[in-house]
Amino acid sequence: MIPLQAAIIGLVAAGALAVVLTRDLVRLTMASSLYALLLVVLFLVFQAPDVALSELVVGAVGFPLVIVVAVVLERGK
Amino acid sequence: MVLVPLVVAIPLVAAAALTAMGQFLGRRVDDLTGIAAAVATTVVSTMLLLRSLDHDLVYWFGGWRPRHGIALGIAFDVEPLSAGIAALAGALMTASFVFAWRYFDEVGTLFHVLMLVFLAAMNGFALSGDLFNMFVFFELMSVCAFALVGYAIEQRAPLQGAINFAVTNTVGALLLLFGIALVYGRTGALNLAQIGRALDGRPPDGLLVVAFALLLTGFLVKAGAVPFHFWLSDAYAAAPIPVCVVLSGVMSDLGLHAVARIYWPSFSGVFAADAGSLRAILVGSGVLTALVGGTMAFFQRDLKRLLAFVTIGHVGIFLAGIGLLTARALAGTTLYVLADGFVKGGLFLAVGILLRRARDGDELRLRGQGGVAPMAGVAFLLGGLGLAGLPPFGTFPGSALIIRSAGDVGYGWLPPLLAAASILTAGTVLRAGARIFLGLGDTDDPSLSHEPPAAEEEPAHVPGRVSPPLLFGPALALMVVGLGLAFTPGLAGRATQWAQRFEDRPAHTAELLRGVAPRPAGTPAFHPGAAPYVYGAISTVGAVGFAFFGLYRRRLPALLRRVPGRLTAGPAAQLKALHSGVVGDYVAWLTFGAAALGGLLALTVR
Amino acid sequence: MSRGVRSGLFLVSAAGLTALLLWAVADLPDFGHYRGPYGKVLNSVAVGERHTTNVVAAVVFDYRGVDTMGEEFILFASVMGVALLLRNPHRERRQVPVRIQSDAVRLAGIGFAAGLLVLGLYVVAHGYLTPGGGFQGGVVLASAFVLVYLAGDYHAYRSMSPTPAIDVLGATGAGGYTVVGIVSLLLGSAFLHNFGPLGTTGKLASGGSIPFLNVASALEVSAAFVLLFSEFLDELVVRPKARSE
Amino acid sequence: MSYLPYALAVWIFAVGLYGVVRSRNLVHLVVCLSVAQSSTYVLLLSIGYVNRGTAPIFADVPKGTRAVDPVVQALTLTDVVVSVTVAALLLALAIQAQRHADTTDPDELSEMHG
Repeated sequence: MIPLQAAIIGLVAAGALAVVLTRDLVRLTMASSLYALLLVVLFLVFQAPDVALSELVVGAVGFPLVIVVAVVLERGK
Repeated sequence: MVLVPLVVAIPLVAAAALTAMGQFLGRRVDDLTGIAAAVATTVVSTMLLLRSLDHDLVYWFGGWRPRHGIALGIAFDVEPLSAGIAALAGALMTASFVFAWRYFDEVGTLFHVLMLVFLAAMNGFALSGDLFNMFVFFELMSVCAFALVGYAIEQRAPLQGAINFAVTNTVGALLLLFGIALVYGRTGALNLAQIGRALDGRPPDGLLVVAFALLLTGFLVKAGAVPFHFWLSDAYAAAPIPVCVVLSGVMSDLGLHAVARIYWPSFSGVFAADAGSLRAILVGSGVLTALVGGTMAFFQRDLKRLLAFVTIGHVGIFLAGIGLLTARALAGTTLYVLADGFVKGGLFLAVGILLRRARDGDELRLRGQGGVAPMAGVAFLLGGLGLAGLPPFGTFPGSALIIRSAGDVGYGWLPPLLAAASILTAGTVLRAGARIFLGLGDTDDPSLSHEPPAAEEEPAHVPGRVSPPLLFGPALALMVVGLGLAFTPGLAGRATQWAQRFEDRPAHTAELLRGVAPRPAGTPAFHPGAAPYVYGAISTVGAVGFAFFGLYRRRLPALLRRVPGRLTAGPAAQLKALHSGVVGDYVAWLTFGAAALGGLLALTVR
Repeated sequence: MSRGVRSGLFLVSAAGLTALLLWAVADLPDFGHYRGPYGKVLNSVAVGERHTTNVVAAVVFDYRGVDTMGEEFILFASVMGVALLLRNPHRERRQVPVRIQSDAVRLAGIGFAAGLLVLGLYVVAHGYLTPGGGFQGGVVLASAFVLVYLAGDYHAYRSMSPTPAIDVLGATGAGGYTVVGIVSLLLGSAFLHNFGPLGTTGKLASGGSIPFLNVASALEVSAAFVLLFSEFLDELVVRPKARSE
Repeated sequence: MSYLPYALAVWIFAVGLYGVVRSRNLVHLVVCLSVAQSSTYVLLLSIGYVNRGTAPIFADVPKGTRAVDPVVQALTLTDVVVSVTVAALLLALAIQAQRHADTTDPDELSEMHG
């Protein structure tokens, strides 16, 4: 265990909590994409570049997807 | 041998081809492709069953045979019990496609494509000998089924059913994967036999206990055992009939089969000393599931939801059967699952006939209206008797094996409880049949759950009536196969032999990892003796009696009616209230079940 | 159940489950001291046997290729499922306003899209040499299409991604993966058995049939994501809000 | 300290599940579900990690270099795809819930019960 690993582990732990506690949809999308980026860093630290790249592209794609849906839903109200 | 991958490849290629070319070909191509692919897959599964009678067919994908006992690739491990369930999946899928002729024109090829991928997923899940590969097929089943359940998306019930199904099963899959990761961390293996060998020789510790509990939880969520069952009644009640046939007839049972598939090769060694407590836990939750399912079925008037709870009730019976942890009970459970799958499929199709002809699926509103489809009434009668286990038909050989096995391990109290459960489920089906087709019973019964909305099952644009053979054929064919399966000569004995091979861990490990053929074993003869006939007769007579109780309960003399009524009203209302339809509640129960299962195992395993 | 009762049940159960999980992970090998045989063996043999420098890719497309076939079809089925769930039987359409963006935005968007296209192709092509591969590259390729939407207008996006054609591409990808497996069967070996020359380690044309599977999954993944986007964007752009029931 | 990455996985799982149970909005529920699923990525990758090991990619490294477990990475890749697909399906259902049931609160979607 090196300090870098401990630090990113702490950040991911906090990020997960932040996502779950966010109720506002626009903030939720921001929080979840930030969380995805934290995971990318964690995976790189864990020597898993393939998984990191996967998470990166999914995060980059999932982010707008969630926005789109959130907007549709908000508009429907 | 070359046939093994085809049970997955045929439906997948058919699905892809249908997607690519379906839009350029004429109409009916989707129906014909679906039927042809399902029939071909069923034939292949049956051939696999026949070829694996004496030894397992172990198929290493990519040709990656194990080196020095270490599996590099993924194996399908085909033996008769699993191949039988794969064949059941194919046969039910065929019946569904025939029944669904012109049913789903509105959505083009989408329905057929999803059903075909679903079939491939069930076959892969039934046959895979690799823990993570099972997870992949588990998820493939899920993804197809979520969408299929939500087919009638403009109504609220399918929305609720699909959402509850998707969320709970995803959480279940998550627990399953957590367990897989723990097992991999301990053994460095994913092949089931290799895991078993790696775990040998050390007593179980916290990791193994929890990992096994998590794997069990994942599979029991799919099967719908209490308290993981809540999603099932919502999903099956909302799915289109052709989907229900497959979900209820085989997918639930696959979850239980998976429990046996992982327990015997991987965990039966390390938990050998704790088999007693494991048996108590599994049989206990099985009995609970059977009684909850049967009781809830009684309170339904929506026929699809009624059959959904019947499914849960029978899942409980099977869980108790597999949980006895004997070869005889495993053989019995598998035979029971096969016959029962055909019978439940036939019953759902009978409801589908009513939905098409009478445009309703509500027991009370349909009272005396069964004349529009008398053949569906025949299916109801046969189905009710089949569920009850009327000797010597249908499910009888299976239940006979379970009854005898319960005696073998000192669980003499189990058969009466299982008989009670089948009285509840079969009696309820007979009640519905008698009310609809014979016009018996009261026109109203306030203790039954809410009135379902008028059916919109049939797409409005289906022109005219479907020709009777297409409408009635599948239901009756399933019933005949289900009830007739019992007459295969020597079936109970052969099945016991296969189950013994299934449970012989050292021989199985040697066969899988080193290619050593098992020693040929003699077929034990099975004479059911008198007890199973007595239980079969009791549950049949009991089911008929219970059906009349359900029909004329309110005409009983006041004394007989009031006191028990008052005693049971409260608990019944509470039990019904638990099935709240809210997904948050269901996930809370799922968490509770996982914790309880893990806690019980932790407390009892040494 | 009331929300209070539900929360109570959940908190008690989750506390128990969490305790069990913490108990279980304590018995795992210490972090960083993993010694499991499976990965170790593959790390030592895969490069020599498969001439691919990325062992993860060798596991994904060869040793555990069936998992990946399942994965491709999970994606395939979910796209079909989303199409089923979001289908529009009543043909509700409304006029889509043509969105006029400044020429500079368009130009930048198209430039970026072209860049993403190249990047995606690169990630796909080198998947079995360096990190990346069919899945990651496929998603990047799909996002190039989406950029066209963001920078330009809906019509341009839809004319570039007509659903039937993309359907065919996706089905070819997913079906193609299976067909490669069947070709192995026809050649007399096991399903998905690697065939073709293994080539020189570290070169693009290496790894036997792995490149075929890689391209097949890239096709399926990019088609799947384009379709997913189209379905959801249709919700946003084409459909009116709630139907009057 | 060597326990920390595993504890992180358990923490993410518990937090995500809490979000699922308490959620009042389907979009939020889907996001929480994918958070919970990310716990399995963390668990798998931490199990396969080897101190001072490189990624299992042997392009420019001498033969015999110590590397982390490649299998868990392959499993995680599959898991990521599964997570995306389930999220996509649930979001489609969320859109239809808004359209046909006029709500995105999972607590208000209970049509059938009892």
